Amino acid sequence: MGNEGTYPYLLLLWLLPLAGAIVNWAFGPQLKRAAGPLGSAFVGVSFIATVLMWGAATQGVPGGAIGAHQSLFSWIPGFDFGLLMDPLSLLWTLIITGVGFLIHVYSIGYMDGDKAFARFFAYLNFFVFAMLTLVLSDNFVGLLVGWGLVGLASYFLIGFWFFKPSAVAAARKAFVINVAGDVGIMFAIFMIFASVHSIAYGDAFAFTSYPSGWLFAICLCLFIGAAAKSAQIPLHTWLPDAMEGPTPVSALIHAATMVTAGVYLVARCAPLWSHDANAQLLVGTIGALTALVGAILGCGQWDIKRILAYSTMSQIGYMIMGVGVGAYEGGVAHFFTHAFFKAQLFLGSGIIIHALNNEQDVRRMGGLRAKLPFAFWAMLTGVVAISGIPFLGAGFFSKDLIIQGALEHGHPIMYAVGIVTAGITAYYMCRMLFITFLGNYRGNVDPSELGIRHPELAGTPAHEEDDAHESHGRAPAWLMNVPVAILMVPTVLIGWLMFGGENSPWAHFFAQTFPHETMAAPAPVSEMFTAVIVFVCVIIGIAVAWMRYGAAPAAENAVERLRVESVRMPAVLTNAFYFDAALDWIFVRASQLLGTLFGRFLDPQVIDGAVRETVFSAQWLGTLVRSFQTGLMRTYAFLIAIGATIFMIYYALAAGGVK
Amino acid sequence: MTVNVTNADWSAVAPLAIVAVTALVVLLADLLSPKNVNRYAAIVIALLGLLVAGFVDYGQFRTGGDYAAFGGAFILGGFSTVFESIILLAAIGSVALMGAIGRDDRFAGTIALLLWSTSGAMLMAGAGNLMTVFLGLELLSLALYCLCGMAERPAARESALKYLILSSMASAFLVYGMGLLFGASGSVALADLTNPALASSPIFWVGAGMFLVGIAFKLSLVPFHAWAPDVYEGAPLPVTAFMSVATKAATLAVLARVIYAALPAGIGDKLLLPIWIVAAISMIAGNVGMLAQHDLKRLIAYSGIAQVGYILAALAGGTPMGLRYAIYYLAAYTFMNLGAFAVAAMISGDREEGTRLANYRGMSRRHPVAAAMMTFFLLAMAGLPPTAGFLGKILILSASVNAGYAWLGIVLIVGTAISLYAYAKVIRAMYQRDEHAHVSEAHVSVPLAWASAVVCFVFVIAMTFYPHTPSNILPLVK
Amino acid sequence: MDPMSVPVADYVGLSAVIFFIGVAGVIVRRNPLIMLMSIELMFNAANLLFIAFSRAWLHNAGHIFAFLIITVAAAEAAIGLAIVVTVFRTARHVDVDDVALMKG
Amino acid sequence: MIAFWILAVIMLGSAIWCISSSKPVYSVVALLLHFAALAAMYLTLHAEFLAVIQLIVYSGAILILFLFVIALLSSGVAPFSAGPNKLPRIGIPAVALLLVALGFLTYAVNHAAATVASATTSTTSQLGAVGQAGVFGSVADFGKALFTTYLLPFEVTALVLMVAVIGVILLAGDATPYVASRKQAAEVRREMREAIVRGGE
Amino acid sequence: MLVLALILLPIVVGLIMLVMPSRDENPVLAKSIGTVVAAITFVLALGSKDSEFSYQWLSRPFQAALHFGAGSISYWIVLLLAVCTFSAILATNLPRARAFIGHMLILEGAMMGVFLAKDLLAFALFWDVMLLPVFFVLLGWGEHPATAWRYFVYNFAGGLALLMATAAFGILFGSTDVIGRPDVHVIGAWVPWIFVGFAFAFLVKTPVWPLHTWMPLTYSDTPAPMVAVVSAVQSKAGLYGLIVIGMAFMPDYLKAYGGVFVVLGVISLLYGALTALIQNDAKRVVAYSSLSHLGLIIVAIASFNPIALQGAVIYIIAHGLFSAGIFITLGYVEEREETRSLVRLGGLGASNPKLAGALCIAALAALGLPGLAGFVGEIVILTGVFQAGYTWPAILALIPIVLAAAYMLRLFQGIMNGPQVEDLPVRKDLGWLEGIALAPIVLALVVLGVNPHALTTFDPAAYNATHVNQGVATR
Repeated sequence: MGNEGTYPYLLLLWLLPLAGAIVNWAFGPQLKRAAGPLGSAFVGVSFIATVLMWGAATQGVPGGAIGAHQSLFSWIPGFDFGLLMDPLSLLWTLIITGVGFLIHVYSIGYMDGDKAFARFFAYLNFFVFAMLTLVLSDNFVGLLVGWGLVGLASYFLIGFWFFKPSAVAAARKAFVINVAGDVGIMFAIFMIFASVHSIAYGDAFAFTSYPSGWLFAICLCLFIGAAAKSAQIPLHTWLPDAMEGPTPVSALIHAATMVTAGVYLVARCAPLWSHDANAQLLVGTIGALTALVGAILGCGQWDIKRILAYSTMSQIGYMIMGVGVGAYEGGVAHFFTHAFFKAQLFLGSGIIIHALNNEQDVRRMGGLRAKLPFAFWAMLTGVVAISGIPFLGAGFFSKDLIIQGALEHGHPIMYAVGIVTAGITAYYMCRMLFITFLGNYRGNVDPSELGIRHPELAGTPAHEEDDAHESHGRAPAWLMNVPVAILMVPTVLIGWLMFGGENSPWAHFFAQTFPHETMAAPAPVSEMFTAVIVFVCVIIGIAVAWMRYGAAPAAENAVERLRVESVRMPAVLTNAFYFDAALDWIFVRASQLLGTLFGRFLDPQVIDGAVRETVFSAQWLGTLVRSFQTGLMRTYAFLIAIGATIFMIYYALAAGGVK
Repeated sequence: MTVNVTNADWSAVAPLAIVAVTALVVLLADLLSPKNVNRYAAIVIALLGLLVAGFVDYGQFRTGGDYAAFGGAFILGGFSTVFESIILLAAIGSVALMGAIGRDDRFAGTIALLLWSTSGAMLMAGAGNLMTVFLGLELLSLALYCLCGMAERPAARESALKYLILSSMASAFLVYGMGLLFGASGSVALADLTNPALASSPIFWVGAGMFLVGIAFKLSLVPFHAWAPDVYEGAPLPVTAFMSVATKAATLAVLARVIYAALPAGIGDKLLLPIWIVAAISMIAGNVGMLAQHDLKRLIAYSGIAQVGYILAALAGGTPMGLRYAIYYLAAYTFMNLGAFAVAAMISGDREEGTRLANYRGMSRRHPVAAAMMTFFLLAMAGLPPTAGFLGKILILSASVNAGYAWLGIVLIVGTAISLYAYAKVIRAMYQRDEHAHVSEAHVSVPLAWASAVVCFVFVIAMTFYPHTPSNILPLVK
Repeated sequence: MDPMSVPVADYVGLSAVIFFIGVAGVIVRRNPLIMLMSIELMFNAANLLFIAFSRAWLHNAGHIFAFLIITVAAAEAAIGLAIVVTVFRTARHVDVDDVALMKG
Repeated sequence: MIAFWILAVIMLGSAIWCISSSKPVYSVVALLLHFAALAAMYLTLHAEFLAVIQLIVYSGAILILFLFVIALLSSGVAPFSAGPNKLPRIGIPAVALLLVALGFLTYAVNHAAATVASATTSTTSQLGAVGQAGVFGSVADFGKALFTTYLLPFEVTALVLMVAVIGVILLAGDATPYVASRKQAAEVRREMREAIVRGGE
Repeated sequence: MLVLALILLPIVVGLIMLVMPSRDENPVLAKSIGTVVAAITFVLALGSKDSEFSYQWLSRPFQAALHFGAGSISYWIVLLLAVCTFSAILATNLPRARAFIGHMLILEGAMMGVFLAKDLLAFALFWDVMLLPVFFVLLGWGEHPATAWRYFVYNFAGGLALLMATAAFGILFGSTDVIGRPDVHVIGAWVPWIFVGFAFAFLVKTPVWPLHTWMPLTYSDTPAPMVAVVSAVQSKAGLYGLIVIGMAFMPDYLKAYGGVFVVLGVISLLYGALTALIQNDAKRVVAYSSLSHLGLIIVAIASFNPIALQGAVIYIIAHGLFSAGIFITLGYVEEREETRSLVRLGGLGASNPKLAGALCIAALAALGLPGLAGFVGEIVILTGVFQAGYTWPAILALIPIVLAAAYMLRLFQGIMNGPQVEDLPVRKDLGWLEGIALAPIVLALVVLGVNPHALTTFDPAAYNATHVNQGVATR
């Protein structure tokens, strides 16, 4: 796949962020504030290199399809490594470097004045490198390497403020769950290697004679990885906690790029999935479920970043559903649009949080429209896009593709779920928007009146804010606004790429990428119809949100209403359907119990005790022998006599024997 | 039958004669020399005499002719010379440690007794008939009875008494057995014990049994071992050093000569089975006996019990290889023991603090080199590489396995495992770090003791990497 | 040669009995002197054996051996008595059971 | 024949008396009797020289030595009132075992006669009447063998005696009072106990 | 000849340092001498690829030679040993440094002998010698002497078994000069027992459940520099022996008992990981983690799969590197904070970023982070194991990887992250010497993690090939 060759641009765009990371890590203290621009520059150049690479990849490929492959080195026979640039990886690379660059620039402003300014950019660059490794690798092990490295980067960035116990815990949780995912991919690799004797995508996909059941097993294991990385049920619990990290991190890693790696993986392995209906069904179902659950949970959150986190989870659920059921273009398209608008939403919320000194609880906001008009418009466009209001935002097009695709591939239930979820999405996004920007500012209201029971659970506790940021606002505001402004453009417009069905530029771009299985039956309803239904649901959602939070009466006594809602919030929502508790009991507590049993009892008492006993028994034997040593001569004489007697008996008998 | 004695006969016994005469010279020198130097004069003369004897002995070994002197009473050969040399080594080693023993006015006599007992042991090494065996043994033992009592401690006298009575009892068994053997064979010559008719003679069997009882006592094999720990502990350090090697070496020489050359063909396995069994018991009992001992000499007594068991394991089956390996291990054992005693003597005062293991605690701080050497010798006894003890054990193992006595080899392995633990306890004491251990520490360090310790160290190492087992050592009786 | 009037086996049996009487003496008596005497008994039993057999064989090696044994026994007795004296010179009662410093 | 049995009975009786008498002096007397009977039995076995030696050396020298020592040790102290017996019940099993052993031994040697009788005799000299010269067991016969065939053992006896002489001199010269050394003994014992305690097991 | 220098140079220097009179301690001098010697040893080791030395030692009771030479596996282990010793000595900062460094050097030389030996007897000989320095260091520097005795009892039991098995081998087959000879392949009635003897020694040393209880105590009591070398290299002696002796000469029996080995290995994997999860002593966490990791290698060897073997060799080196790194770092932590308790420690990373970085990389390698050496070993091993048909072991072996992430992060975060602990002293960050000590290890971890191709030069076929059965020159 792809034509072999040496592509300097490829290596350049791949390794530049690494160089940036190393430079920032090694010379951080010397660089001081220059670290930010430097780090951004590395990624920016990498983006340019990507664009150039795009051109280079199209050269000399029949049909202008993109495909470039460069082999690097090999560990042992069968474990050969290389880089692959095809439409899929190109798309991801563009997002990673492009959106990544913008977020870098944003971070210069956002992280300005932080003690570990340079370290932050080192991590950020390192993440970009890791993500590029993930998407550019031409084999599963390379993918796994990238997979693990992005996990590490996210670990570092979530726990960036490592003096916060909550951040540390969140980071560890995220990492461990992701390692569980890695393990899944590892096992898939075992099965692939055992049957194909190679780890390259090409061989694995070209190979047809997998043992019966293995294909499903492989897909399942791969999807475990995907689910862990993309926060799919039930491995999603790390994502909301991951919001402990700085907001740009959430924007880049936990919205735009890393969490969509699962989508990439499934899309990349489309040939495998398209051969196994069960796997498709599984993935699609999980995706749909995640979308729904994420959306529902999104309705019950007060922390602005957690709301966005659950929405991310839900949106990725969409994507997974799309690629799962076989609507690969749709899923990938939603990743594409989502990258823009979700990044924008996060960055917008970042502006708010930044302005309110790390206040993240929407209940203590309100009426910010006047204070932060730019943020308002940024959020507004984002919400419009994510809610999928026809033709006004990118989200509409991609989401529509997925929902329609689900139906086309014969999954009506997922279809329904998709539509309902779209409505809920509109509801909770608008809820966030209205609570935040309409009404009056509630930041000066006493938390208890707002029903905030545990302020420390929401956002950064006030007392640690000094550790994080010595001073705000030294960096010019445009540093944060410009990237958001730039992002607005694709947020609004990019969806048109997907307009036009078969002959849209999007479909053309992916013409040779994905397998096209023939539909069992043409979709019962037309795409237009779907769009209408979705639109209706969305409108309902928005209306409800407006009535509850936006309308004048609601805005009047917002404090009281919010308090009531907080207090009345069903436990199921506040505890996020008890996923956390379940995982904790099933895995964490269980293994700790076993560990205690082994370490505190079995080791010292049983095993070691046995050995000690043998040693003591030797000593006991010693005392036995020495007990003959009474010191009395006559005892010794007696011993001799006994011995002699025994000798005599033996020899007398022996003599009798020989006679 | 009459024998006419020629010079050849006398030169055959030259080494032990030289030793015996040296004793007289020592006594004379003591009478003539002034009081303040006689101690060292005695030591120097004794060492010179022993060295000369050693050279003569080595010469005999090189010329290597086998010769039955005095009508077969003493049989010169590679066998006798090798054992004689080992005994001489023991004598040299212990004379070197004698610096601080006893009272001045009895010193020369002590040395003389040691030399005579040496000559007795050498006589046993070459003994060709029952009389010389008996006389050699008695000469060795009688002198040792006296030597044990040579210290100013009640323990010494007690050990002398115990040794005297028990050993005499054993000698009585031995000599009674000899009587029966004489009755069975009608001759006192070991050569006539090969008479096949004896294989079916009950007197012969019973006589051999009592003879072996005496031998087993001298080898301190369980259950005839009980005297050894007490006697070793009570006797003065150099005497113990000598006893622990010379007695065993000489007795082993007699036993080996009987096993290899003085039995009717074909009954060896059956006749000697009890010896192998007690050897096996000794390997285990000796090693477990070492646990929780508080005196070095006592510890070495127990270890000696086990070591003799190892050596017998090599002799089991009576293969020529076995004898060579046994001699190799005996030599290794000699050096290990003498080395350990030399180190103990280094740190001993007039009351032999150096043998009380309590005084070894934290020794690595006070005398690092001595501690290191002691560690080395103990590890050698335990049979850890890279020491001759290690190689010797492997040789013995091979011998016993090849001779069809694998079970002895297995017992050896078990015993070694136990002994490791026992020796390690001493080492542990030496390397314990408790500064507040108030031990009565005498800083007497005899230069000769140092010298012999170093020599033993060198030999134990050298024997490991140049393992030479003399080849022309098969014993003869005629 | 004329046969012995008494079969040698009887001499052997007699000497065996005496020998073991000596052994018993060593074990049961607590007086070192009597222990030494018992040992003398044992040696003499051996002597009897030698002489009886040398008569049976008409071979005087037995006589020589007996002579040696007598000599050694004498020496042994002398040394033994000396040691006993040094140990028990001023003891209240002469009892080997009191001589048990070293044990274990 | 008769002589043998008489002598045998005397020897056995005196031996048992020797080891069983409560006073060592009686034991010495019993031993004297035993040796005398033994000497007589030597004569019946044509060992005239040894019979004489037996009387001279044993009865004349060794037993006198014993008497001296008894006198020396019992001087001024209660004569051998047996102290507390440290192992009271050892005698019976001991004797029992020994009798068992004895039984086996005699069983074995009862088969011996044939062996010896049938063995080819390697005689050195003719048997003759006791006191006759040059016959088996005579002094001349004995001496010839001693100085030719068995020269080495004979020489070694010299060493043995020398050792005895020197050893006795060295040992008996010791004048350390035992009481004092008993204190010393207690001290040593205490030291050892402390050592064990400190040795920390 | 070069290999002889490799062995003797450290031992001789170490002995000299030991017997020097204990007055006028000069730790700096001792440390520099030790470092220089270790550095020289490393340079020699680099060049020892095809150097060989042989001296006929025994002709009776069997042929034995002091025969040393670097094989395809041992070359890398020797390099690892040299590096670890260098770093460890450089990182030493203890009372009575002279004696300690003397022990370190003796340990290095002895282990050189073990890994370079081409003669079973020499192997066994140096095996026992290599136990002594650790034993004495435990006695002299450890916290409780009881630990030293536990170490002694377990390992000398193993060493004894090894000696006896070697002797039996030589006695039965006439020669022990066989390591690395492809034509040797023994069968016979006694061979199972010989194999068991070898296996016992190897499994105790590795260690493998249930023979491991000496190990956590030893690792936590031994001073960090030495335990770094012990866990990094000494624990590999058993695996090395299993490959070059068990697999090379007695493949039939290794195959026959393969199931047992796999089971023990898997149990060790899970047992170690689970137990590491709840330890509060930082060093014990690592100790149990290496129980887990080495169990993986046992499984790899027992699986008899070429790929797994490749992985095993890679992982042997990788584990050596990261465990040495972690232990040395923990040593630094202990020096600074005077405690190892994860309960008390915390927040060190703020004041010691370099230290945190070093520990971080080592810990990440230990938890098998892709891109570092540990990952390569794990994935290659498990791929091979799975390919060999051991499906369930492969599946079970994946669980500890997740657990490893948990306990290694617990270790790292417990020490470096979280709020600063007030009552702990705040000391300065890594000095440049300490940095140099850690640099080679960290560097090697990264390089080998990216491309371990160099490590895969040896040919597994040479070890598990099935030749015609034949004894050595039979007597």
